[in-house]
This record gives sequence, structure tokens and C-alpha cells, in this order.
Amino acid sequence: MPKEVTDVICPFCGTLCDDLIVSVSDDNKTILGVKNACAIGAEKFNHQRQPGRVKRPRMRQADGSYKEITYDEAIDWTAKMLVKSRKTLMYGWASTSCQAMSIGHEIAEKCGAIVDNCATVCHGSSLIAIEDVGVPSCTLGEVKNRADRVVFWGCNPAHAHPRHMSRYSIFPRGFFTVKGHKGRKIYCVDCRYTDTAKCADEFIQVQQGFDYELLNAFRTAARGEALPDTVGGVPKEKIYEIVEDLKQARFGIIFFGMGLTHTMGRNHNIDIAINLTRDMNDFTKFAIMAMRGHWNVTGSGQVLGWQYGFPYAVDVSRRDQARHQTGETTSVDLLNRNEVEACFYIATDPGAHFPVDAMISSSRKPTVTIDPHINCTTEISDIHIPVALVGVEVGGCAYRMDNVPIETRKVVDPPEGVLTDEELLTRINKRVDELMAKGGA
Amino acid sequence: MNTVTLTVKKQPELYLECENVNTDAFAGKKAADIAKLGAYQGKEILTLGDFFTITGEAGATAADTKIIVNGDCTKMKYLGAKMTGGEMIVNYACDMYTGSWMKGGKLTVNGDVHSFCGLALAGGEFTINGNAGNYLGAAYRGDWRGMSGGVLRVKGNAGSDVASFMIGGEMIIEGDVDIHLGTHMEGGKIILKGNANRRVGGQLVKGEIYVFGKINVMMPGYKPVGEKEMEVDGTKATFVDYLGDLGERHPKRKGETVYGHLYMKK
Amino acid sequence: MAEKKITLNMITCRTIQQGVGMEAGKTSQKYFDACTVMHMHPEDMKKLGIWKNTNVKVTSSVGSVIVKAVETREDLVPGLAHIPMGPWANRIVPAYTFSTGEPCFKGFPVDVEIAANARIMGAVEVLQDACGLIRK
Amino acid sequence: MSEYIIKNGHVFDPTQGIKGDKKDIAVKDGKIVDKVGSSAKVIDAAGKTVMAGALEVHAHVAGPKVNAGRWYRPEDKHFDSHKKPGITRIEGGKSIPTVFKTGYEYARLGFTFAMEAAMPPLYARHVHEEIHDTPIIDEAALPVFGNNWFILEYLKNHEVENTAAYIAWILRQTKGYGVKCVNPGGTEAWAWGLNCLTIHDPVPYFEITPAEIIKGLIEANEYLGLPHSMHLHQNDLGNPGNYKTTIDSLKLAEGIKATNNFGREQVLHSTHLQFHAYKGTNWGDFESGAKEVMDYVNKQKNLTIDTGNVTLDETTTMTADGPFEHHLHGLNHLKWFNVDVELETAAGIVPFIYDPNNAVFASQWAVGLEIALYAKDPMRCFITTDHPNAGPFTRYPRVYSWLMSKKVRDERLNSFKKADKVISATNLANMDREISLYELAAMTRAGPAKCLGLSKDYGGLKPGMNADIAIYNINPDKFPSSGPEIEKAFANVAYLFKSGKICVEGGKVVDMGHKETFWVDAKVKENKQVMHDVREKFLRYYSVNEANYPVPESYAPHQHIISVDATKA
Repeated sequence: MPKEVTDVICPFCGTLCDDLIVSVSDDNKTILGVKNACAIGAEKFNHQRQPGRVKRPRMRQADGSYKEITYDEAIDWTAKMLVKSRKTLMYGWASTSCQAMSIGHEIAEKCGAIVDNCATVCHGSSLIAIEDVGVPSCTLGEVKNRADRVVFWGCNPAHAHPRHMSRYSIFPRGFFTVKGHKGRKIYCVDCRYTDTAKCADEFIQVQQGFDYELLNAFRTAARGEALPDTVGGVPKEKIYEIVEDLKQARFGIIFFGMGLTHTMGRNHNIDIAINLTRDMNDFTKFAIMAMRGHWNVTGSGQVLGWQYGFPYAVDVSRRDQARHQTGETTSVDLLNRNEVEACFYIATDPGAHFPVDAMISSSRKPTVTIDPHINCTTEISDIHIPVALVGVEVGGCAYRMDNVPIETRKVVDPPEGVLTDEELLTRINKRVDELMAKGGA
Repeated sequence: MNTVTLTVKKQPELYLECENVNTDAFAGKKAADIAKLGAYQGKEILTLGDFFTITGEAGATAADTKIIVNGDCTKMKYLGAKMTGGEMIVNYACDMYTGSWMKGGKLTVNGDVHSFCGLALAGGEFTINGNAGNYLGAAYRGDWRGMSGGVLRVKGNAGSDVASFMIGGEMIIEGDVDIHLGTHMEGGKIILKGNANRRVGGQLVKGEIYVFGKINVMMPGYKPVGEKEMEVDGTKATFVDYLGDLGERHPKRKGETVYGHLYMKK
Repeated sequence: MAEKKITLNMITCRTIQQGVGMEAGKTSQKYFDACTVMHMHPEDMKKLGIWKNTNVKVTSSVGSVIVKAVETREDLVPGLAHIPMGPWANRIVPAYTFSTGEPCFKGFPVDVEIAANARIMGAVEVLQDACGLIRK
Repeated sequence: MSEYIIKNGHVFDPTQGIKGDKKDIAVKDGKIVDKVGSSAKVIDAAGKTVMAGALEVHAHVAGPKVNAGRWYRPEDKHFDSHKKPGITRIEGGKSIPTVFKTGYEYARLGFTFAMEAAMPPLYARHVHEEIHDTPIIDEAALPVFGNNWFILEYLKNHEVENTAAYIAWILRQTKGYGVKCVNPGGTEAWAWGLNCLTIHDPVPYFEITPAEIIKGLIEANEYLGLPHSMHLHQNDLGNPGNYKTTIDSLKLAEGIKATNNFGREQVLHSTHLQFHAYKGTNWGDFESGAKEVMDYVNKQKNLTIDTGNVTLDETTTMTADGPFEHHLHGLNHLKWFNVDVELETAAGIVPFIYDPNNAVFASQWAVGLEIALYAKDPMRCFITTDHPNAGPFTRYPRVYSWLMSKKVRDERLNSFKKADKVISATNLANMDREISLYELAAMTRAGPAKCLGLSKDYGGLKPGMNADIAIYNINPDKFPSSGPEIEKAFANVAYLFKSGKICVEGGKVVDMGHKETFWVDAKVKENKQVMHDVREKFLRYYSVNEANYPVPESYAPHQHIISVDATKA
């Protein structure tokens, strides 16, 4: 008899939908179907049962092909690499649990590494901005229950966070928002007429790369000062009109995404959007939130935060102090500048998501990649260690984009003999201890 | 004033953290003692003697000490950082944090510097006879207290995010800058002899920026209020006075709102 | 007379197809189909002298990649082009971060040329090729 | 487990009335015992001070806002992150230390327990993740209730039983310890950008006043008979003239008697009173209201308070009083962090520099000390810095030095740039009292333990109690006279025993102990109404499912569960 697991947490994006229903074969081995998930979330569960999944570690050989090795061999190789390297990049963490991260940090502190997470190429800019000017924000339930003005700026939840609009931001009826979508005015600011823009009541097309100037114009307009005729392609009349309408909100929210974090000026685009939000709080209540993408990337920032005091790009390479400087201790900069000697990737795929020059630099260093599946990075690594899928085959804590933590659920067993991230890292940690007790690799 | 000369004899394989290469760390030490000062290369703890030939000896205090560094320093961080007095000359390009958190003395780099140099400069003179990278004279991440004093001069170009969160002191860039000059500035003076790409004086509360060249795109929050004849860093010219950033908060003094000024040379 | 080469402003973004493809597997057909395309404005296609679904060579300051030029329902303005994020887009994304950690994923100039008969590489291949890991 | 005998120390223990007598303390199996065998390890405490481990009654040490404060202030630890030799991890952060530093530093100061003062229920899992990672010290957390929609709806109709049942449910879901109430009604108003500045301001939409919330929560707390009383952060924090609202709020407890099996006598704990004891109408004519407030507190036996001493440092303010932080940001313009939490609460953070050159900040410093010095019963007045709001807890030794030495205190007072203004705005210059070691033991050990309902096992050195013991290098016969000496003596214990194990020796952490998470399991009669309301609210208004709301067992591997039976209430 297949059974249904309810209240399952989706392991894909930062929306962390926690209402999935997964049907599972009675031997706990196979996922038969997923309800409530978006197309991407459903695919994540479906991929679990795909044939041909790698179940044992693999090592690259001289001819470029990979041969299967044991977990013990892979663990030994990894531990030796970490102990030997004078400075290692330990990047990823977004698709694993907070419990696993803690063990990883212990290894980093022992071996001398930099711990960086996917924010570094995603919402790192947002974190810089928050470090600089703070952020007035809220939980997603506040948006559902109160928001009557919603601005999507440089983000496209229709594609990147498919259930965001129905669960929290556009359509749901909440306590003070009984009319749902009808009671909300939706704005979308983007350089493209995205599918999200199509859901908006008003689309403001900004010239690519002019968000900072446009946000500056919004702030200037909010103070009643004069503006040039157009800013970033938007006529000043429109700017005044929107700002006046935003002031009429009872509870307004700005959601922003990589349209701001990746565009020229990066952190400054978010910085000034936060300052606009702050200004709007002189008139009414306003909040702003980053559309965090990669599942538990927020959790990595939290754990690094409480253990070291920095949200990403944490440099414990000297082992006697923790430091953080985006632009120096961030993965892409470290690779660009060849500042590290070895690479340890876990729960992400920089090979697909880092610019090629960074990956060329990476491919010339000893590299270990820990990931449930074959991906671009595994295929340029010395070792690929497969692990159980967090949130599917093993539970663990993950943080939503609004920093709300949720303990995720295991729905099926991992393939036989496949370790979880926690188990694997614990064993690497132990092997590192043994090697260091013996005085190095 | 006693002089210590450092000559690079070995290049680091990774980057070398030279937080002990400054007049304060050297003060009171002879060459042999200086050679024993630590320098991290990743997790490896080495000594300055491993990388430099060291001659001469330091004065009793930082103020009595002069340091000359010869040889390729492009992989050396923190040169002259946190120094409080004396003099230091680096005759080559150097890496990050050069002259950062400097409180006094004179630091000259005869070459380029990388990013995060002159961070939160509080006093002294820092001259770069080459180009500078990003975040020159800016605040450390999260801090609202950027450059607060001293004079920072760049003969060449500088990168982006120059003088962010500046609250005092004077910075002169003789070449061009990229985006974001004087963002969040709340005091002090920036003189830009060349051109700026975009975003000059964004979110500026207080302070003065002088631009001799062109700005590709002007911030919408600036408005011209008149012209002024001025002598700026030895050049007499007419400048158009822009008030701004009008999108930002501004303090009041005796009932009058205090704006920042962006002076564009005509 | 159509030009042989046009210059566009490139952005790389997520799409839902790219998301689905990613979860289906980096070596899956779904991922390949989702990420080996370049969204272009019809006017730019006309300018370049191509019909939709033509392979093009896209070159930035750091490298080149072959992708297929397509139209999109998410309208672009003329002059703006989009390749969904992935190893193909990243073959041309400049790694320079302005000391912020974030490379130039959005807003960098590219040259686009017709490459109708050029083959589009696979996800792993496009990366291994750049890293010099493919044995010829 | 090893046995120890601590010999010849000067013991200070208010639970037994021991005032510095030389007395041996025996330790066995984690407890204090009458005697131990001859093989017991001898700790020579001659010329030293022996007290129970201290209990922190109110600090922000774990959870979402604490952590936001950490990571959004890299500048708070850029030059302050170090690893000490030994078994410890890297320790960072001045005003908001990392979890490792938090555990180590409390232990070095002689603390064995800390209460996280504000846990948003929705973020309880985060709070417990941090508590889990904080070494050595026992911890507990108080969920916040003062702006929770369930509470507002129940108390609007004065439904105390439903309120109690809901509190019991939340304590179980969140592994919480008691009832915290922050700016009652004001934080809900803040969701619309508004506030409640007096206890009679109506809460928008909910048709209830802060006074009704405060009183109702006190009653529900006593209905349940929880170990700790209602723990209140009052309305109108930090504003001149607020002492009236403070006294008005305290009066709400009049006539209510403590009902519990834990030896607790108060029904209301009023926290960081320093911030609530201001006279005047603006920052220009600002004056201390400590005397007025403390005169009232001294009279009312069913109240306890903690001080919230300003330490004159750069720090980070953080509170569930969202509107206050917005107000503060308007004053100092430093980076403002805010989170509104659906159906429950909010929180704000702003860095703050208590510059001693500023007459207001220096006066706040004086007000905090006055509160402690006016307290007639040290068992009802506890020393805190409302960490990190008035200053980091790592400054406790300095606060002790000001309280224990008039000379040290006056030196500070007289060296303020605007000393005259401070002296005229406050009463401190005229106060001669010096807190004794015995009183300090009451204010930091026996008192907080009793207030938290833990006096059976904690806060004293009676045989049978938990062996949490701090030994300081202080000879009471030669009590240090200078500020730095006093600070040094309190900053690093000679020994810290946690549950009978030596965790700190000579100021160095030598063992991570066996930290426990305390929480209260209150059993109530089955309440269909409340369970129906819970289901309804999760279905319609929460953004997480009810099944994903509780804190899983694995987050608190070493639980110390205090059971309360309120089924017969």
C-alpha cells in the first residue's frame, strides 16, 4: 500500500513551501507522486528515483574517466587534501541542512579554510547592503495578512519562486486582506516584461542598469523634490504618481531579486531600495525582502552568523580568527586571484553557476565535490562523493527567505549505503583529527 | 629617524599577510628582530625574514621609523596598515589593505594598489603614485565610519566605491574613477581631476565633491543652484554648484537644512 | 542588407524551464533545451539577418559560446538579450566582481554572429572544454 | 563522576544566610553534598570568594534578532575575533558575541544559566539551534505573548482559561520557559506603523488595551502556576516622563498573589527598569525617576525587577519593541533592522553608542545604578545590562565595580564631560550605598533563581542543590579598591563548576560541561476551543503548517523539563 507523507517541505527554493504531499512506496524506497509542488519542486522529487544515479564515490583518473572508489578512500583523500592545503575554499552549503553546516565549519576551523555559500553569486549584494544600512522586513505571513501594495523589483517569482505569488504575495486572502488580489495593488519594475510583470497591475520598464538612479528618483520624489524629465526611461510624472500611491499603502512590501543584485552597482541597488523602504516608514508601514533563491542558503548565513558573526565569505583560513570581506574572501574573487590551494564543494554546482574564468582556476586545484547527483562541477573534480538528498532522503533544518527555520522531512530512504551529508562530514572530520594527531597528511 | 629597508627575496606562493610591516610593528626593533615577526600565508605561519632581506634598524617609536620596501609586493596584503606615525615607502605595486586604518605618518606607494586600501583612514598622508583599486578610502563592511581624516592622493585612476561612507579628511584622485564615488558620504572632501563613470554622490548626506572632468550619468537627486569661482587643489576655475543628494536625509543647523555639494568644473 | 555582427547588452537570469531542467539533472535534455538558448528581440534578429531557432556565436570580453537564438514570451527591448543561467551563459559572463563577490551576470556587452551550422556543446562538455579537460 | 571538596573559601550564600564565613563545600555526582570521601579532589579556596553559579535573568543571547545583530554588524568583530589556546573555538563579537563566545564568557564570569529574554514562537527552532550550539551554560527562552493575536482575542473578553491553555500549548511547541510580554499592544500597532505609549492606548483593530493584556497575562500565568512570573518589558520604553506609565503598569499586579509550587513570590517581573524610570518631558529636561519607581517597587512584595545598566559602550540595541527601534533609528540614523512576525510579534535592531560625553547617556548610566542602589531587597532586584541593549554582558564586572565601590562610581561620575548636568539630573552623587558581596550573591544568584522558580536546585550552595559553583580570586577581607582590580577579579573565575564538573579554571575554559535546555511543560485540561482556534489560524493566516511549527526533540538533546500540572486549576 503506498502511503502519503504530509506537510513535506520542498527542497528547491527559498520559499520553502511546507504543504507538499508525497506518496511513497510501502518499502520506503520510491517516490510515487508529489502533490502541491511547483514544476521545479516536483522535478526535484522525481529526480530521486531516476535510474543511473551514482551511489558510490568516484575518482578521476589520468585519462579523464572516473572510477568508483569506496567511501573510506574518498574520505581519506578529502581529509588529506584539507590538511595539506594551506588555504581551502569550502563553498556551497545551500542544499544541505544546518546540522551538516556546523560540522563543516568545525572542519574549516581546523584545516584553515574559507566557508562561503551561494549568496556569494546571488544575494550576497543584498547581505552587503544590509550590513551597510540594515533592513526593515517581515515574515511572509505578514505580507499575506496585511500587504495592500506589493512591488516586485528585478525579480521574477513566476519563474524563480513559482508558488510565492499564490502562497504569500499576490493572490492569498489573509486576516486584513480578505479580498486577496483585488485588495492589493501590484507593481513590477523590470527591464523585461516578465511573466511576473504580466500579473502586476502596473509594469514599470526600467532601462537595464538604471535601477539605482530610478530608486534615487523615487526617494527624491518622496521628499517632494524636483526630478529630471525621465529617469532610467521612466517619465517623472509616473514616478511621482507611484510614490504618492505607495504612501497611501497601509502595509507595503518590496520584493527584489537578482535584477538588483546582479546589475551594475549590485549592493548599492539594494542599499537604496532599503533606504526607500525606510523613507516610506515615515508615511506608513513598509517592508522589503530579498527573494532568496537557493533553498537553505539563508540557513548557511544564519549558522555562520551565530558561529562567526558573518553571513557568508567567512575566512577562518588562519585558524586563529574569523574574517569577512566581500571582494576578498568571496569565492569568485578567491578563484579569480588564485588565493586558495584546494576546493571543497558541497551541495551546489559552481561549475554551472560561476563564470568560466573562476572555474578554470578551480579546475587546476585539487577538488572534491559532494553532491547527490552528477553535475557540471563533479565532472571537473578529482573526487565526487554522492550523498543522500536533504529534504527528501534525510531531514534537517532549513531557513526560508524570511529567515523562518523549518525542520524538513525525510520521505524515503536514501539508496542503500549512500551516506548523508552529516554522516559524511562527521567521518571526514574524524579522519582530519586522526591525520592532524599524526602531524599532518 | 632610523631607516629599515626590506627587499623581497622570495615571492609568496599564496598571498602574504604583512600586518607586521608597518612603523608601529617595527618600532624599537633591530633587523634580526624584525625578521622574526610573523606573517601568515594561509594557515602557515612564517616570518618576514623568510620573504625579505632586512637591513637597518627602526627608531624607538613609530614616528622615528622609516621603512623602505623594494621588490615585487603584488601578493602582499596589509602593508602599512594601522600605522600611526613615521614614514613608509613601497617601491612597487601592492595588494589589498595597504594603508588601511592608518592613523598618522606618511605612506607612499610607487606603484598600483589593489582594493580596500586606505580603508577608514583616520590621519596621515597616503600617496599612491599609480592606480588604485576598488573601495579606496571606504569604510569596512557594515561600518558607517569611513575615511575620517588625513589626506589620500592617487596619481592615477581609482576603481569603484571610492570614499564610501567618508566622514572627514581629503581625497584627491588625479585620474578617473569607475562607479559609485562618495556614496553615503557624510563629511570630508573629494577632488576628482578626471572623469567619473556613474553614480557620483549617491545617498550623500553631507560633504563636498569636486569633479574636473565629466560624469557619464548624473544622479537625479542633484540640482544646480549657481556657480562659484574657486581654487581647488591648485587650480582656479568656475564650478557649477549642485545640491544633493535630495533623495537623502539631511541634518539641520540653526533651522537650515545642510546639503551636500557637488561642484562640476565648467 | 543585414549586418553580420551585432552588439547586444546581455543579461543572464533564471527561468522556470532552467529550474526544472536543473532538477532533472545537469546532463538532462530538459536542462540542455532550457539553457542553450538566447532570447532576442525580433528586431535584433532582423538586424542580424536570422530567423528564430538559428544557432549563433555569442562573444563577450571573456569568451564565446554557441547557443540558439529564440524569441521569448517575456518581452525584451531591442538591444537586450538573455541567456538563462547555466554553464553556457557562464562561458561569457565576465568574472570581474567590482570587489563585491558578484560577477557581471547582468549587463555586459556581447557580439552576436550567425553560426547556423555550429554545434552546441553539452553542459559538462562546455565546462570541461573551457577547463582544457577534454582529451582531443 | 569525580568528587571535590572546596576548602577554606569565603562562602556567600543568601539561601543559607552565609555571609563570607569560611566553609568547605563538598561536591559529588554533580550535586552539593554534606561530605565526600577522602579521595575527593581538594580545591584550595583560601582567600577566595565562593558563590553559587550566577543566573542571568534577562539577556538577548540566542535567536533571530540576536543573530541578525551579529551578521549585519561585521564591524562589531572585524578586529575582535580570536581563538584562545586550548579546546575553545574562535570567539568573535564585542556587543553581540557569537554563540561560542557567549557560552565561554558567561562561564568565565561565573554564570551557569542564561535566560534568552524574547523568543518569537515562529522562530523558536532558530532560538533552540543557537542554544544547542552555546557551550557550557544552561539556557532557557521566554516566548513572547504580549502582541500575539490569540492572546489579544482571548483577553479582549478576559478569557483567562483559554489564554492559559494557549500559553501551555505554545510552551510545549516552542520548548519555552514562561510568559514574556514586550510593549503589550504596541508591537501589534507597529505592524501598521503605530504604537501604544500608555497602558490605556487602544490596540488598532483588536479593541483591547495594554493594561488588559498585562493583567490578563499575569492572571493566566498564575492560573498555570508556572515557575517564573509574567516577565514584562513595559510600554513607552526609553522616553522622558515614562516613569508614570511604569508605575501604572506595576500597579496592575496589586492584589494578585503568586500561585505556584516553586517558591516564587512575585507575580510580575519588570525588566530593564532603567529604561522605564525617566522623568522630564524631553531630552533637555530629562531627569532620573529611579527613586519614584523604586519607592513603589520596594513597597510591593509581589514584584521583582532587573536593572538594565548602561555600560557606556558602543553596543547594539535589539528588542521586540519594534516601534522603539524605529524611533531610535530616527535619533541616531544608524542602520535599522526590523522584522514583523506574523500573528505574534516584531523585532528591531539599531547599533548604539552610549557616549559618556553625552549628558543623557551618562544620566542613563546613573539611573541604572540608582535602581540597584535604591533596592531594599536584593532578592527582588537583579543586575542586568539587558544584554546587549544597555551594554554587553561581558561588562558585568565593571557594573559590579560601580555598585560595590562609591569611590569607583564617583570617579566615573565626576569625570563625565557634563558631570554637573548629570549630577543635577540624577541622585547618584548623594548615594553612599555600596553593594556587599552577600548582596551581590542575592542579586545575581539566589534572587534570580527564586524569581525563575529554580530556587530548589540553583542559586545556592545547600547540600542537595546542583553543583554550579563560581570561585573568584577575591579576598573579602582585602576587597580590591580600584575599578580595574574589581573588574579583573570578577572577569575570570578561579574555578567554575557546572553540575559538578570544572569547566573553567584560572579563567581558561577546560571543559564544555553538559549544557541543558530548560523548558516548562504545563498540563492543562483539554481545551477544544483553543485547539480549534489553533487549527483555524494555521489554515488561514500562518505561512507554515501547524505540523511544522513545533521544535523537534533533536534541537534540545539535553532537556531539563519542569512539569506543571494545571489541570485542577
